[in-house]
Amino acid sequence: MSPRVIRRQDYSLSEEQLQLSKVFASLFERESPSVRVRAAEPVGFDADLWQQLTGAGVISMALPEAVGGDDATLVDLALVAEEFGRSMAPVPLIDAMTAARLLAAVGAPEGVVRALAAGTKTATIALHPFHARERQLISSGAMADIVVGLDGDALVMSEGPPPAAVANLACAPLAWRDLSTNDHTRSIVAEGLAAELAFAHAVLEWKALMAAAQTGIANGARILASEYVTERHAFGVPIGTFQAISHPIVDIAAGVEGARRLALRAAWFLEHEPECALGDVLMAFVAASDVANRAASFGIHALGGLGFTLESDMQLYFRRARGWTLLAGDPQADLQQLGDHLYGPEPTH
Amino acid sequence: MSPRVIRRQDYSLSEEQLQLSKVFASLFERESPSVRVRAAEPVGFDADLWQQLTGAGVISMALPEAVGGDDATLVDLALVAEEFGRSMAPVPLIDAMTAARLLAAVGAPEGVVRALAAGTKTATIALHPFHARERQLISSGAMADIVVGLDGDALVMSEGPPPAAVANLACAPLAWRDLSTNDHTRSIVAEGLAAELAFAHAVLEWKALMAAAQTGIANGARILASEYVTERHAFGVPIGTFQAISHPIVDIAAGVEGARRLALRAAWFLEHEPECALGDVLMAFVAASDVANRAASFGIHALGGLGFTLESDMQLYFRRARGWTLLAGDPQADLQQLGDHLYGPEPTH
Amino acid sequence: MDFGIVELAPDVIAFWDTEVVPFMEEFLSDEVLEQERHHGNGFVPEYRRALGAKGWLANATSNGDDDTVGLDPLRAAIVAAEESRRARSLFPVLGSNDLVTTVVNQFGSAELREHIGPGLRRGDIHCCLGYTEPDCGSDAAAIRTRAIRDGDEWVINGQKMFSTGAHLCQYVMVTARTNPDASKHQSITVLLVPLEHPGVEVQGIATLGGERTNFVYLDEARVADEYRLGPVDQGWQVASGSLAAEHGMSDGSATHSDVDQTTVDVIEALGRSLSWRDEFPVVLAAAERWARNAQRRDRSYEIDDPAVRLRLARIALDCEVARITPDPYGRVVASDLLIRGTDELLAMIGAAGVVTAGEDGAVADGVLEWAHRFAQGTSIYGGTTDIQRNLIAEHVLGLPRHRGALKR
Amino acid sequence: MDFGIVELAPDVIAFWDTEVVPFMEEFLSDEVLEQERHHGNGFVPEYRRALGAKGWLANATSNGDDDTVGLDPLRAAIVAAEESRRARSLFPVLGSNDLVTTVVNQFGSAELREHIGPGLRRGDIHCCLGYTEPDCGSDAAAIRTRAIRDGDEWVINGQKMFSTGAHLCQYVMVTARTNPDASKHQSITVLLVPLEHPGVEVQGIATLGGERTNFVYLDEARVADEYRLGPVDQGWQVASGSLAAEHGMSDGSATHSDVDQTTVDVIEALGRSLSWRDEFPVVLAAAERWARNAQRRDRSYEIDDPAVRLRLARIALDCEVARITPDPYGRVVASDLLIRGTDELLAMIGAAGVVTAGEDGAVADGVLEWAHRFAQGTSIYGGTTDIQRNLIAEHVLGLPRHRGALKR
Repeated sequence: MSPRVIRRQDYSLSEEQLQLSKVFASLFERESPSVRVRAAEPVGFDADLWQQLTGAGVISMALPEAVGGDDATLVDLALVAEEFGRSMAPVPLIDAMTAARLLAAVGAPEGVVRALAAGTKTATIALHPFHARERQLISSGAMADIVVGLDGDALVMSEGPPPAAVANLACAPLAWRDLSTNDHTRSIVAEGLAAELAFAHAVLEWKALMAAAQTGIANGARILASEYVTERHAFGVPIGTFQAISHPIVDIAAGVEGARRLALRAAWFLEHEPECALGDVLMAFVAASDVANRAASFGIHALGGLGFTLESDMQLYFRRARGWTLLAGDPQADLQQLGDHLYGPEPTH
Repeated sequence: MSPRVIRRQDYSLSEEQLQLSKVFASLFERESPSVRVRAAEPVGFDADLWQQLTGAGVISMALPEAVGGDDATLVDLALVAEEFGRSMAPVPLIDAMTAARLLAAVGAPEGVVRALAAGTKTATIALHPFHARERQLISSGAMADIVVGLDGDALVMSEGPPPAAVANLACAPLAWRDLSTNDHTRSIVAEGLAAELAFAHAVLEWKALMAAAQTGIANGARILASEYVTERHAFGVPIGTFQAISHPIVDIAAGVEGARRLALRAAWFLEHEPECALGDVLMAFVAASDVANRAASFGIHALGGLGFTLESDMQLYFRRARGWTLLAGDPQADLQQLGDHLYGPEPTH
Repeated sequence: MDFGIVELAPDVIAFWDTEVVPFMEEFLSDEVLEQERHHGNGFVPEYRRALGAKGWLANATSNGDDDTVGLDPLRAAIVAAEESRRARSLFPVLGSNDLVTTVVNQFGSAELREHIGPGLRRGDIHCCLGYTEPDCGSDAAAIRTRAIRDGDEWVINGQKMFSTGAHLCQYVMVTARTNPDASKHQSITVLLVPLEHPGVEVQGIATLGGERTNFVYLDEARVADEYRLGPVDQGWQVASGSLAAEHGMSDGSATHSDVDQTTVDVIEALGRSLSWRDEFPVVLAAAERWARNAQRRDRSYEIDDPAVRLRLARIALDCEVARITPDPYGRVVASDLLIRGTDELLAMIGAAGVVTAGEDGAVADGVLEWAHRFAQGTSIYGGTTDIQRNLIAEHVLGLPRHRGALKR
Repeated sequence: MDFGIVELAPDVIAFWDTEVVPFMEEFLSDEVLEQERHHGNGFVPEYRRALGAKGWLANATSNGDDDTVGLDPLRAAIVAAEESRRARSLFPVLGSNDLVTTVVNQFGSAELREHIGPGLRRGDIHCCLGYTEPDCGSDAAAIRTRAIRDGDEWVINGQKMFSTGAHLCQYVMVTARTNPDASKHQSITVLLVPLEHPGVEVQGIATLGGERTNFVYLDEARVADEYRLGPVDQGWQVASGSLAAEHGMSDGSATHSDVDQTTVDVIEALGRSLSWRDEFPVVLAAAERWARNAQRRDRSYEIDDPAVRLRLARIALDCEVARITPDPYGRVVASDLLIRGTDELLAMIGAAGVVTAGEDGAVADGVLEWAHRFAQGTSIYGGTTDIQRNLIAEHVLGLPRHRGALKR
């Protein structure tokens, strides 16, 4: 007997979604050219730009109307994340969105959530559960006012001045934190299964949005490489005429298309059927991380010696392609989780 | 303190070795052209050719002088195996060599060993230890008079008419056998640790020789592809001028060089310092299997539609590249063994 | 963007259960499929005829001259899903029929349309392609087959290769050189040649994937001028232009005389049978079946080992990427990943993986052993992936034109 | 074929223990190496000078005019082994000196040989290369730098890029266009330009790998004709021909005017520093160190996990293949596998892997984070791997010549 289930396979974007994507593309292009990305290094945070963006509503759009937000869908947020990735804007967009949504979802004090929505405070999320006396490297941990994370079955939040930044491959504002220590800065915002589920969902949101951002990185690197190899000549012809250059670029473009579909579909399922989203999120995250890495690595090769200098924007992509995704840990762990999910005796979530 | 150990890194072949290689290259080229390889399919055994080769001493050369052999080194045998692989001769060369050497090494009845040396009988080896009532697929099992294998700590031998062949990817004379059943055809040739060590050593010999054979396959496929792409024209030029064709061929040639060095070095260590050989054998086996597979797969692509027809010799390489090595099991198991050997708490052998 | 479950009206469910399922069980019975698996004909004529009789070929014929009403998209999806569920890795319908139908509708003479149109729509006329020759594959305009006008007829000499299905078709659509003096792209004419005509001989070619394809030898073969498709010497444009709207490859600046257009169009038009998207799930499912059922010595199953699940997951991801990557990239990606994935899955199984379907001890019905061979053809059939990458680089990504394409 | 352990005579052991080890501890002290790691100068001048003072640079100078006795191969191997053991991923000697020395010995005027020969042999004159320009990398004959004869001098204008070590060297060996009317390969002259001369300016370029390289700007820079290396307008042949015997790439039919010969020679001559064979073991060892010392929550070590050992084994195999694959393939293989391997190792470590050397929580001294960046340059420096593949295809495998190489 056939299962008699047919799902729509509609990857098209609505007019509004296309418009949103376009608006953010030009916003990031205008406000975060590579010279600004560079200027924010090595810490990787531009407070003025962040204020500007939160002022424009990038966090509030991601929050429910009840707390003054615009209740955008995750597909919308993924489209924004994609353009964010392409611009590499030195702001904690995905961390702050995810943490704010998590805090709003578990009913954190309204004052906190409203401050996040308004951009007067910034929160980030510790992507791995804490264990006794075990610190972890927190994305945006060196600039966020609030860190939210899971300790046992408690969702905890710590507020206070951020610790010192740790220099890193991604030029991101990372810092070590340990929320398992119950000091005066720490408070519990939710407990039990609800807390664990909300945290797990937030990590999936982070991964789906990061997947979208990585397709943006991959696409940006691919376009930069394409432009260069069209202009640059060797042996009397543009080097883009050589298959050793053009074919890898085609493969990267193909990878971008596939990863983008996966990322947007993962966001759709997280929004509409979150119980069916796990496999798609993991796939999107691994595929996007992979293609971004390939795109930037080959991009350096395509740009030749120039690509390997710090003058080149390609190295900006390269550092973030590996650096950003690794914050969630070894991608093979995501593949293992996918394997356990698809083929394991028990569901993992 | 420095370890103060310097090893020679001399990969060069002696005049005699070069000569040996050349003699077998022309022998196989003359006696086993692809038309003969094809004619022996699907079973993959040509009794006349085998009689001719054993008559010429291919087994006796591999045996100690004490039993009437020529006591060739394993490096010599690897050179022969390489040419064997390149020709894809439909004979059980590696299986018979390995099994005969194993039987000679453990002091099997002299009559048996002399019969193997003379080519009046052929032995093969079951590459995995037997377990109760568990049959395994035996390379050359469908034509060999004798199968030798390990059952517990007993090295056992079974003599008798071979079972029916099982059609397979490699077009090799495979058959299912179970030596764990103690019937009248079975006898014990050695027991205890000595039997286990001799068996383990024989499996390593088989893998080193198969690695050499696979470099022969890879090289044969690479040369066939090179010739074709030099002749075949598209868009007014030989297709070998396109980097999408030439660069993969370069990578395959590079892989052949590396795998060949590993295979010959593995044979050298098995001969001279067998206690140091495990890592090299595993590396050689995995690397050679990989490059042969890549060479034949890309070879089919390079030959285009023609390469995909059964008329093409490339598909002969393709079937044996994967088919022969898989008889020893999943190559990832070899990599795992390598990892345990290099990084594990205890040595595996 | 919508991946929601389609709510099926009662009549649609009834259509599915009472029409489609029994139809497939009848015309794609285990016996029929086993026959096709064994002979590798490349399609099942009886099945296509049955589809035509039902009016379910309407997708291909809705451009026709009569008023056949096709299936609505939902019902068409149901038919496709059930076909694929039963046929698994086999292609019971020959994709080239759609291409020929489109060309005949657009370029065929009134007589020809009348003569074969109904048969094409009914599914009892089958057509194969005769574009490729032994000396020209990727460079499809470099054909040597010649056709010379003799009164109202064309006299054709040459040979075609890789005409899959020719031994079961009534027609082959060939490209032939009709003007020795004009340029490579201004001297080709397309002709629909009845395979039963004298001077036409079909000879089988066995392939590594087990499917039979064919040579079509043309020795003073004659065909009336009404079997010509499009203007004389404009065959390149016919073969390419007829499908310009569908190929999804043009950046607007590409012309119909584009050297590689035919290849693109053939790829696109053969549609499902050359997208290599349906095989991968079948292969992966076979490996999963093996992993769930194969017991190790300690009585655990292969799938209980996290390392096995990791390998399967890696390939499941590739399989999904291959399935969803849009055209024109999809086919390149699907071919690459299928080749890599089948090899990895076969290796995972180990020694017993090499045993051929139907033999003692074959694993998962021998699907992996077969798929490993089959996969190799996917980077070749319908124009190599190299050519497709050239086309994408130039027409989609706007990279400078590869020299190979410049020199004609 | 012999991989046996070399028996070391007592005097050789004494040489190793009492000469080489203390020498390395002095001149490649932790402090020196830390400095080089920090500044990324590309070489350590003091170390090279000390080698020269010992007579241990003799490999490079044995073709010279005096009777310096070099190290025997065994002692040379010991020096190399100890250098590599201490320097790990750093290159304390600038490979370009060997190339310049060879060219000076073969083509230099008697005055020049006398002037700089002893300094080169003593290791207190250091030379870098000036072949590459902003607009020409792979196509090394397409230089724009010009030199015009003015009496006994040459007046040079142009800019060179990727002159590693220029800020610490006394000379740069440049290629300059000296004949605007002749063909690309018949119009280049090689000049050894003192970097202290007026009109020569060195400006640093920071690279992703952390190493500094340089622009060398030449603005009406003047150099006496005695600094010319080889005949006027025959510089292409000088740069390529001088090393023809060593490059291992010629199939006998290649001529010295081969378009890509310079690239080949540069690759070969830079020797150790561009073979990318020494970095991989260092990177792998760092990952192994991590795996042996990193504890998981259950107190087991990473290396106790078979999956970790499997990943390490896969990369150990790549590392060994990279180490032993002979030239001319070796460099291509080593670069490919290093890029893939470092990325996989970095990923294996997870989040903490991204922390830079010297920072709180850096894993295995930050070697992997560095190596991941560094590896990207290996497919570019000294001519891209694409160009090297073209050369191998044509000269070693005899494949038809790629169009790119035909069109000059």
